[in-house]
This record gives sequence, C-alpha cells and structure tokens, in this order.
Amino acid sequence: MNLTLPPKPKNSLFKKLRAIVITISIIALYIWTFLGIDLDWEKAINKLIQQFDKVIPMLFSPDWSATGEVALTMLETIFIAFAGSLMAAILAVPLSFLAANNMMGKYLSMPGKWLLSAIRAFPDLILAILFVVAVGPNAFAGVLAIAIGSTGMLGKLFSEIIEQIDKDVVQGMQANGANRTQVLFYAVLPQIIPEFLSYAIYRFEVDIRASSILGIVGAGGIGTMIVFASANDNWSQMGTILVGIIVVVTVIDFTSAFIRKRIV
Amino acid sequence: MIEFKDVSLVYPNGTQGLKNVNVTINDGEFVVIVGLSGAGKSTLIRSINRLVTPTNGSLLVDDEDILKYRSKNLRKLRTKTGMIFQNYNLVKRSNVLKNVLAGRLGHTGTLRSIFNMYSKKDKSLAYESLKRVNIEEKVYNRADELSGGQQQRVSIARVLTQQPKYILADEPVASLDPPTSHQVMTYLKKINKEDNITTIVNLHFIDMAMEYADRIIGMRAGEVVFDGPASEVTEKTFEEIYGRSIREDDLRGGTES
Amino acid sequence: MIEFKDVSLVYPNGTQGLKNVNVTINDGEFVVIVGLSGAGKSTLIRSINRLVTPTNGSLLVDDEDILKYRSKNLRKLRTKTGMIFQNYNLVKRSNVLKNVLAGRLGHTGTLRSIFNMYSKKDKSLAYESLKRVNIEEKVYNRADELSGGQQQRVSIARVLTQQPKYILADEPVASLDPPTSHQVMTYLKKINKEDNITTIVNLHFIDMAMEYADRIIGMRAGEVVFDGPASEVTEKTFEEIYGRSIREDDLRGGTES
Amino acid sequence: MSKSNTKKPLKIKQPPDIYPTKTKAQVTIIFFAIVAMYLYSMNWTQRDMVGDITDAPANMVSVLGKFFPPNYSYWSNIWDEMALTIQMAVIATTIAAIITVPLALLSARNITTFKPLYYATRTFLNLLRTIPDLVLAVIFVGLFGIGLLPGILALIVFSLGILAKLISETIETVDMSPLEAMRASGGGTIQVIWTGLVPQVLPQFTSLVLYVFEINVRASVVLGYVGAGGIGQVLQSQLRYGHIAFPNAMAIIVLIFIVVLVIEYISSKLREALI
Amino acid sequence: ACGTSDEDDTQGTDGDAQGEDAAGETPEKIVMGFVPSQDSETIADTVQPLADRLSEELGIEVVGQVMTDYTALVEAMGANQVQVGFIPAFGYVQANQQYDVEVILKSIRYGSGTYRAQYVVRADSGIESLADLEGKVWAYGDQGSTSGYLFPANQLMAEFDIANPTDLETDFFSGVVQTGGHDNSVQAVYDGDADVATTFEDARTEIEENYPDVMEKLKVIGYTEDIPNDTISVTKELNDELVQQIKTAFLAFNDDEEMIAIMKEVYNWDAISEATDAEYKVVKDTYEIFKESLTN
Ligand SMILES: Nc1ncnc2c1ncn2[C@@H]1O[C@H](COP(=O)(O)OP(=O)(O)OP(=O)(O)O)[C@@H](O)[C@H]1O
Ligand SMILES: Nc1ncnc2c1ncn2[C@@H]1O[C@H](COP(=O)(O)OP(=O)(O)OP(=O)(O)O)[C@@H](O)[C@H]1O
Ligand SMILES: [Mg+2]
Ligand SMILES: [Mg+2]
Repeated sequence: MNLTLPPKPKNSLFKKLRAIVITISIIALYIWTFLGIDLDWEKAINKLIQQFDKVIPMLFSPDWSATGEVALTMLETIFIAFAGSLMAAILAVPLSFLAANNMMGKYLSMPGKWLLSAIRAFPDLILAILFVVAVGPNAFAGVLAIAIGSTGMLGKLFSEIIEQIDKDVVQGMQANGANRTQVLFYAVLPQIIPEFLSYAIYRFEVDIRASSILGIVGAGGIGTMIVFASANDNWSQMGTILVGIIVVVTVIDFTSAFIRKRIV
Repeated sequence: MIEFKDVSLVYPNGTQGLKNVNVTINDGEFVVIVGLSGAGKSTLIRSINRLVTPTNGSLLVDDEDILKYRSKNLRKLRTKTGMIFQNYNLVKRSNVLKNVLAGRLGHTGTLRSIFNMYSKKDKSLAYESLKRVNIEEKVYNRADELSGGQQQRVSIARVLTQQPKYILADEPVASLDPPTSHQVMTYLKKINKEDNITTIVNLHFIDMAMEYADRIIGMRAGEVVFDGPASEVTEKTFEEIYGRSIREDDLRGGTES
Repeated sequence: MIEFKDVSLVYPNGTQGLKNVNVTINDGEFVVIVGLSGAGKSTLIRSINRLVTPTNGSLLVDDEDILKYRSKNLRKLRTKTGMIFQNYNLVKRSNVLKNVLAGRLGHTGTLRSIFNMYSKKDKSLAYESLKRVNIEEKVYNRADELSGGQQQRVSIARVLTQQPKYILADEPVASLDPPTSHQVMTYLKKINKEDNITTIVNLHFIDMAMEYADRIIGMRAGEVVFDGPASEVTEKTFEEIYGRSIREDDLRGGTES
Repeated sequence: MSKSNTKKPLKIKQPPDIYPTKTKAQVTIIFFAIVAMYLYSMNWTQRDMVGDITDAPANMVSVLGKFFPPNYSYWSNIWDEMALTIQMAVIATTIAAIITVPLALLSARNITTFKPLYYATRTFLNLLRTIPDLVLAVIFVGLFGIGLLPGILALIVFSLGILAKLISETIETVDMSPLEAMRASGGGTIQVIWTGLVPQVLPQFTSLVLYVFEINVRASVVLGYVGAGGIGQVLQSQLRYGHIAFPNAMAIIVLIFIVVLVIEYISSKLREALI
Repeated sequence: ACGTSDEDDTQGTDGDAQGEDAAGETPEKIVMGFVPSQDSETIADTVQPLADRLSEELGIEVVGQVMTDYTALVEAMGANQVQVGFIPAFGYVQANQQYDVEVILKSIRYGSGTYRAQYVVRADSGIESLADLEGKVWAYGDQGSTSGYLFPANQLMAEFDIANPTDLETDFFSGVVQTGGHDNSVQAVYDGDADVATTFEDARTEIEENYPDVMEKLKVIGYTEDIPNDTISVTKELNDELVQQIKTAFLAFNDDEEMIAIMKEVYNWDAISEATDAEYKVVKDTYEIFKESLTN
C-alpha cells in the first residue's frame, strides 16, 4: 500500500477568520482580567490562618439552643416560598408561551423574551422596596417579591422546554383534524407538564434558600437570621441555620420526588 | 377518490418535492408507494391531508380541490383522512386510551376535549378499536411502556377511532423487525378490506410492497415512474424505480441516495 | 480461530442471553448469524470482543481463553477485533477523518491521542481506508452531514484502519435501504476476501444472509439451532430459526418482540 | 405464539374511563393538598397585612416612577466597578468550569459505573447546592476578610454546584454508541472519553459555562450586600441615599442588564460557531 | 401629625392604611418598623417585646417588623404602610424630606442622645491631624453610612474647602477602600491596606477579640460633630392624639425596670427621650451637600 496523506483541510476564509477572532478575544479577555484584578494572596492567607479556627469549628458545632428559632423561621420561610413559587409557576406559564419561538414565531417571541429578561434584571433589593410599599412590611410582601423574582427565571426555563417539544406528536394531532387548542391540550401540555413541575419544585427549593429578600421586607425568614448571624459574627448560629436549610431542602427533595412519580 | 392533477411541490429551500404528478386513487384500493429515500414518497402522502401544500396543479379529494382549503375545511379533510407515522407519533406520557381517543378530536368540541368529556359512544369506539388490533389489555399503560409494534398498533387504533375514509401510512413498519412488520401490514390490509377504507402506504421494501399491495406506485426524484398492479411489477420495474438494478455490484463510484 | 465451548451468558437481570453455545469459526470465514429479535445474536457477537462477558464455559480466540482477560489483555483483544454497528456509532460532531483515526486508538498512547498526534503512517492508513470504501472526498465533512450508507462506509473505514484480524458486524445494514444495504454488504465481503479477515455479521434478512454468507448460524432463544453452509439452508431451516413459517398470517395474538 | 387464548379477559366493562380510578384519586388528593397548602400560606402570610390591597398598584407605580428616567450620566462613575464585576465573574467561571469536569464525570451515571463513587459525588454536589449564596459569601468574608477573594470564592463554589449538575445531566444524555465503538477498537478510558464524549458535550458545555457566567454577573449584586465588592456594592450604597439616587440605581440596573444581554448574544454566537 | 399634617400630600400615596380618610381616626392596627442601626455594635433581630408592650399601653394592636434595609422602611412609611419607624438619623432625614415623616423620640445610648464618628490611624503612622491625611488612603464602610462616610466627608470638605465628595476621594485622598463595614475599616488600617478609617466611636473594640493589641496599634486622631441617635418617627397620617399616646407610652418605658432591662439587653439602649426635628438639622445639612453631587 502506498502511503498517501489526506489532503490538508480547506476551511472557508470566514471560518478561519472567526476562529482567529474568537481566540484573540478570549486571550484579550483573560489578559484584561488578570491585569485588572489584583489579589493579595498573602494577606488573604494570613487572614485565613487566623480566622480559620474561629469560623470553621464553630460552623460545625451548631448552636442547638437556636434550633427552636431556626425551625420556626424555616417554617415561615417555607410558607412564604411556597406561596411565592406557586404564584410564579402560574404566572410563568402564559409568559413562557409568549416567549417561545415555536409558539409565537421567531420575531413575535422577542418581546416576551425581553420582558422576562427585564424582570430578571431587577435585583432583590428593589423588588423588596416595591412590594413593601405596595402591601407593607410583612410576609405577604415577601411572597410577592419571590413570586415576581421567580417568574422571570421560570418563564425563561419554561419557554426553553416548550421550544424543545417533539414536533412529530403535534403533527400527529393535526393530522387527526385537531384544532389549535386541542393540539395544545393533547400534544403540547402532556409533553411539558412534567418538566414544568420539576422546574417549579426546583424553584421552590431555590426560593427557600435565596431568602435574603425576606429580611429587607421584614418578613423574617431565614435570610434575616443569616444577616444578623453574620453581622454579630455568630458562626455557631450560622451552623444551625445551615443544618436547618440542608434538612428542609432534603425533605423537599424527597417529597417532590414522590409527588413527581405520582403525577409524571 | 383522490386525484392528483399535474401536482408539483417546491419546498421553500428550492428542493423539488413533487414534479408533475398525475395519479388517481379509487375508493377501497390498497396502494403502496415505493422509492428511494428522498424520492418524494412522504411529500406525496402528506399532500393528501395537506401537512404540506403543493405549489402547482390541483389535488382533488372526493371531487373537491383541497389545495384551496383553509382552516375550517382543512380540519374536515383531516378528520376524514387518518394518518399513521413511522415513529408512531404517540404522546409518550399519555396512556393508551387517551392516545386513541385523540382520534376523535376532529369530531369533538374544543371544550369537551379539554375536559376529557368524551361521549360514551366515543369511548366504546376507542375501546373497540383497541380490541381490533388486539391490544385492549394495555388500555391504561403509558405509550412509552409499549414495544414498537405495540405502539404502532395503538396508532392504528387511533386512526380506526377516527373512522376515516382514507388511511395514509408513512413507512409504518420502517422501525419494526420483519415478523412484527408483517403483523402490522396484515392489520392494515385487514382494515382496508373489512371497512373498505382506501389505504395508501409508503414502504422501503419491495418484497413487502409486492405482498400486500393491490397497486404499486414507484417514485423517483419527485416523479411517478411506475404505476400499476402489483402483478405487473418486474425486475425492470425496480431498475426504473431505483435507477439501477438492486443486485448490481456497484462497488466503485456508487452514488449514495 | 474463535471457539465457543459450552458458553452461556445470563444477564444480571436473569435473562438468558446465551445457552450452551458450541461454535468454531475458522480464519477467513464469512459467517452470518440470523435469528429473531432477542434471539441472542448481538450477545454472541459482543462476547467475542468482551463487550459482554459470558458467565459460563470458555471462549477461545487464537487459542487463548479471553474470558479471563483483564484490562490490558482486553485492549489487545479489542485492537485485533474490529466492530461495525447498526447505527454506525460515529461521533456525529467530529469529522470523518477523526472518526476513522479513532480506529487507531488501541495502537496509540493516551496522551498522543488526546492531542491528535497521530503518526503519519496512521493518517495515511486512515486515508487509504477511506479510499477503499470510496468516500475519501468526504474526509473533512462532519459525520452527521453524511447519509446512512456513507456513515456505515466510514465506520467500515474505521475498522479497516484498525487493521483487525476479525471483523464483527452487528446488523450493519438494518438502518439502510435495500440498494445501499447491498452496497455495504458487498464492501464487507470484498474486504473479507482481499484481506482475509474473518468476518461475523448479524442480519435480520434471510435473503441477504443467503446471498453473502459462506456459512449461516441460526439462533433462537440464546441457543444455536442451525449451523451450516448457506447452500444447506432450506425453508425448514427458517421455520426452525423463527419458530414458524415466516409468511404465516399471524393475525391474532402474535407476540411482540 | 398465539397468546390470545391465554390472555386474561379484561374486567373493564366498556366504555372505560380515561384514567383508572386509582390514578384519578391520587392526582385529586395531591391537587387538593397543594391548593390547601397554598390557601393556608396565603392566609398566613397576609395575617399582618394592614393596608388595603387596592392601593398596592398605585403605590408601586409611584415608587417605580422615582427610578425613572435613569441617570445615564452616572455610568461614567461606575465603569471600574462594572469591569471589576465582570473580571470577578470571568475568574470564578473559569475556575468553576475547570473543577466541574471531573466532578461532572464522576456524577454522571453512564460514565461512573462504580455506584458508591457516583452516589458520593452526587450527595456532595447536592449539599453544595443547598448552601445559599448569601451564606457562602458571608462565610468566605468571615474567613478571608473583606475583598475580592471571598467574592470570587463564593461565586466559584456557588456556580460549581449548578454547573456540575447541569453538565453531568448533559453527559447522561449523550449517545453512548460512539463510546462503545471506541472501546471496541481498543481505546482506554481516557481515550474513549476524549474522542467519544467530549465532542458530543462541548457545545452544551460552552453554553452552560456562559450561562453560569451570566449568573455570576447577576450574583455580584448579592455579593454587594456583604461587601464582597463589585457593582452590587455600588448599587447598595446608592440606594441608601433614597430617592435622589434612585435614578442612579436604575442606571446601574440598566447597565447590568445590557452586560447580561451582551453575554447572552455572545453565547448564542459562540454556540453557533461550535455546533 | 405634629404640625406637618396640614401640608399637601405630594406623593400620591394618600391611601390611609385603614381605608379611612379622616386624619382624626384612630387606626385599628399600627405597624412598627425597625431597622437596626449599622452604626452600632450589637444588632437585635426582634422588636417583639417593644411592640407587645406598646400594644398593651395603647389598646391597639401593634405589629413589629425588623427590616434589614432602611431604604425599604422609608418608602414603606411614605406609603403609610408603616406608621411608627425606628430609623437611623440619615434615613429619618430622607423620610422627613420626602414624606414629611416626623421624629418624636430618640434613643439614648451610653447616656447620650448623640454619637460621633472618629478617625483611626496607625499609632506609628506619624499622622497627627486631619491635615496630615492629604494624599493618604481612606477606608470607609459604604457611602450611605452616616458615621462611616457622610459626616467625616462633610467635615473634611468644609475644613479643606473641597467642592464635592468626588474631589475629596480622588484629589484629597490618594485612594479609597470601601470595606462594607466599620469593623472591616478598622481592620483595613490595622492590616496596612489603608492609612485612615472613619467609623463610629469606638469601633476598634469590634475587632479587639481577634486583635488584642488593636487599641495600642491604632489611635484616634479626631472626631466629627455629634450625630443624633436613631429616631422613633411617625407618619403624617397618624392623628395627633395617638402620636401623643405613643410618645407617652414609650417615655413610660424609662420608668419601667423590666423594659429598661430589655432595651439595654436587646437594643443596647439606655433610655428613650423626646426629640424634635431641629436636632436633626445637622444631618439635613450634610444630606443637602451630598444631594448635589449625587444628581449629576
Ligand atoms: N420541509 C422540507 N423542506 C425542504 N426540503 C424538504 C422538506 N421535506 C422534504 N424535503 C426534501 O424533499 C425531497 C423529498 O422528500 P420526502 O421526505 O418526500 O422523501 P421520501 O421519499 O419520503 O424519503 P424517505 O424514504 O427518506 O422518507 C427530499 O429531497 C427532501 O430532502
Ligand atoms: N444488558 C442487558 N441486560 C439484560 N438483558 C439483556 C441485555 N442485553 C440484551 N438482553 C436480553 O438478552 C436477550 C438477547 O438479546 P440480544 O440483544 O442478544 O438479541 P438480538 O438477537 O441481538 O436481538 P435484536 O435483533 O433485537 O438486536 C434478549 O432477551 C434481550 O432482552
Ligand atoms: Mg419519508
Ligand atoms: Mg441485536
């Protein structure tokens, strides 16, 4: 067998240029980053050596006397997060359809996508202010703030799920003579409901954790405890809070897995 | 009766899907369309229920030109033509009964169907159809729990429930092994005979086409290159359809389809 | 030479994949294995390169019992047995050349392969193999840009690049249309003859088996129920293998595969 | 062959219902449990509400109005902080992306067939994701003092949890057949992963990394609460000045929004280039 | 309430929380918002004892909420969602200017109704006076902190005739470090990351536990003017009679052993005393100066 090497690949100029541009931009980005940021490792490590004993052992020896308070606060947080996430899950459904390419068409879905993006751009702090003004500083303001914050995220995730549905099934229904609404209920919904549910439940978990917003609106919740525990350098209480969160999220994980099995 | 009168179809990207097709299919016939991949078999079949719309000519179903149809008429047309797909196109997460009842969608009001309020008659029709393809014991299984052959039988039951005048089947056995394929084809043939439903089937395999078809239509590059009873099919027919003898040792330079 | 000596295989879930198989395959043979879906064809073939491990008996390849092999020996064994799959098993996003070069993995060090540092010899070997299956002009196309038949030819080229002593092909043509299937089978047969590579092929279709095989092995429920030259195969052989005549109108209660 | 004779006659008298009674009952119970819990939560969270809900929209609109029009001239003051935020996100994302690779492989069921290792990694990642970003930030500030480092570390740990999970899920959905082919041609584990798996997950990997980059830019706002630097801290202190600074705050938000949109755009372009 | 109730409501947020428009009516429920001052050592996370006690005295239900950010509280008072607010001085000034919220009481800590900010430098730095600070690096918590930033900045601007805070940060000082908290500012000076820190008096004790030598290593070179303590303020919608009752009720706590103990322990307060808007003029002036630089 005579040895012939394969011919050299001939890439289009466009592709070559694109590869070069991408490579150069990435290198530039890193150079810019490392020039711009200067980390004082020595100081950080000194600080770590000095602080390690004060923080880590305390974290792992939770202050069990705070258990009652943490449990109560966790319960409050669960109620607030539950109401907020469920509200968000419901609000997100119509928005997600508006933002899905395959439901609205590429261009008509743009406003929906932008709206969802804009909602996500609002930081917790500002949402909190808005809702405190609306309904006063209380748990309900927390519910609303969580609901809106989560709607942005869930709407985006939901619309991505809708964009991934199996078109064949839709076509199967159309071939039966089904109209648009029927196609929606028979071909689209059965495909997306399970994913919607899992994301909604996942978001519920996130909302339980991301409860710093609740402190701002005076809704209590675990976020307030975190802020105060850190301000007072109470690391063993922080340990208790962590344990509380881990326990609750794990329990939710198991319950939701159970529910999902029934429904999906 | 279905009449293609000089029908052509050009896809938006310029591909010629159909080219001057002239074919008449009579009521009660069992027609098999064969041809290489990309020959236009699917395009032909999907024109009949307007899943794709030919760009030229006229296509008459029961003496009406369906190319002019808009949404309302379209639903009617689709209600009387049932379709069976290569990949069954069942809603995987719904149970068998719900999938079969979907065949009634065209006959059912939107609200009623949303709340699953089917009439007793519809439900027993669905159950009867399941019985006809011998799969009634899976009525509450989810579609994705069934084997390929079983899923295809469910999709036949769905079409039966629709009580169509025409059945279109786009490579209904391409995903199945030979014994199961024969079984599915046998069911289709049986329904064609018992209910006198005109049936049009796309197939890859010539031996199977020969066995079940009353009439074979051969396609190549969007054109009908053969049309006649199965008994008239010869070795030469294949050469025409496939553009070469299928046994040729086309070792070098054989083009891919 | 490959010898199955009373080989049995029980899958962890209790399915009996192989049952007391005794078969000897001589160098240079072209053997086709036929049988229903689930008969154990794949299991038999995959035992030979230890993608599955029989639970009983001994399996000798070139007079060594490969059932005792551990990682190092295993890699050697696999390097000398090339495999072709029904779905080509190409890396869809990689280009053809890269896919074909993967055949050299067993001969190449880990680091060299990670940095795509294949020797010149390997590269020309890969290109030669592509030429042999007549697809060298697609060398820089991505695998998913090719048609089914072309992809299968690339996977044959991959095996050729491996320079194996044995080729195992698990339903290499099940996803292809008839003319393309014949083309692929012809390439396999040609390689078998030209390079004297022992070739073992699983097939669903009996007509094709008869056409290409030197020898046919029929399997049913994990057992070898027929073993003999293609010329000895009769109608009765099929009945034995498939458990019934293949043309029977098994209308009701046919079991699903 | 003919199983029809042995088939049990079904007890259902026709016509059957769409769902078996048991399924219906279960779904109904779960549905009502959720509704009940929702009503209870709503009731409970509103117990301290004093005002009239009808005023709410007007109140909100009047406050929101104070944020507009955004004071874009304020941008000139915050380029540095914005840059810093992006730089922190770049570093955190890069490091997280590197650490993710082994973790994701270890927590993918189809790659790590050794069950104990798989479960151990899964559990570790689950625990990691349980910790709120605020707590992470607070702990790292406690450990390393105020500054960029704790911010970056919090971002790394936080995004690691998400990234490893998402990527391991991607890995679990890859087509295993090419990997089998590589193994059949004698490839070792690393070779098989490199040549069979990596090309399949690379586009997803890139887009997930960019997605996490976006999350990290947003998360810097939370980090601002604990003084871990970046644009969030500026936003925080601006809001403390009350109304007069609200337009400045809005300008910051718009800037973050633009940065995130740009990242989204780049990410979609990069994905196109890779797929 | 308190002389401002006759002013026009310019915010369009006139909805009385109880849905009754007459300013003379007594609400069924009072919401009391509490923001722990940043400028204090310990931070309480409950206001319940106070609320319960107040409720007893007034015979009206009182709900107490602790909030972690005073901007939200100020806005809530503006919408009359909160009627009684415990706000730090700077927040009060904003609330007063924007929503006519009126101060009625203030907290007394360490026997005083005011506190000060201090300038901390390293003892061996050679910095003796404020003038020596020129060209040095300045550490402060954040720009919204009254003692950490506003008052010292104001003082320096006045003393060295600097037009605005930006000039102060860039021209007078050679650099600034925003640390996020008073203890961090002290730490920054201790570690040598900054030359001077401005904090409340005496934030050095915050880190004394970890750095026992902090009192010797760092010294204070100056103080700002007195800053009024946290306020207890009410919205303009509350009727005068009720405001008077609230005032009396709070003042009565001073004579209640049990209440004093709680205030001491939980809020670090010694007592509560009357306050007028005039006492907060100094904060208002400071605020005015910064307003300029913020809006351009
Ligand atoms: N939506 C479409 N847009 C553009 N071209 C299309 C489209 N659908 C099909 N085609 C092209 O039209 C031609 C006919 O396709 P068609 O699907 O009808 O072939 P077929 O005979 O059904 O093939 P197969 O056996 O592979 O299903 C092919 O060249 C195909 O690539
Ligand atoms: N990994 C596995 N675990 C358990 N059972 C298996 C496994 N792989 C195959 N089997 C079972 O072993 C039997 C033989 O399977 P095998 O794949 O060898 O059949 P086959 O003849 O190749 O069928 P096909 O034509 O469908 O490929 C079947 O009953 C199959 O369900
Ligand atoms: Mg087709
Ligand atoms: Mg097999």
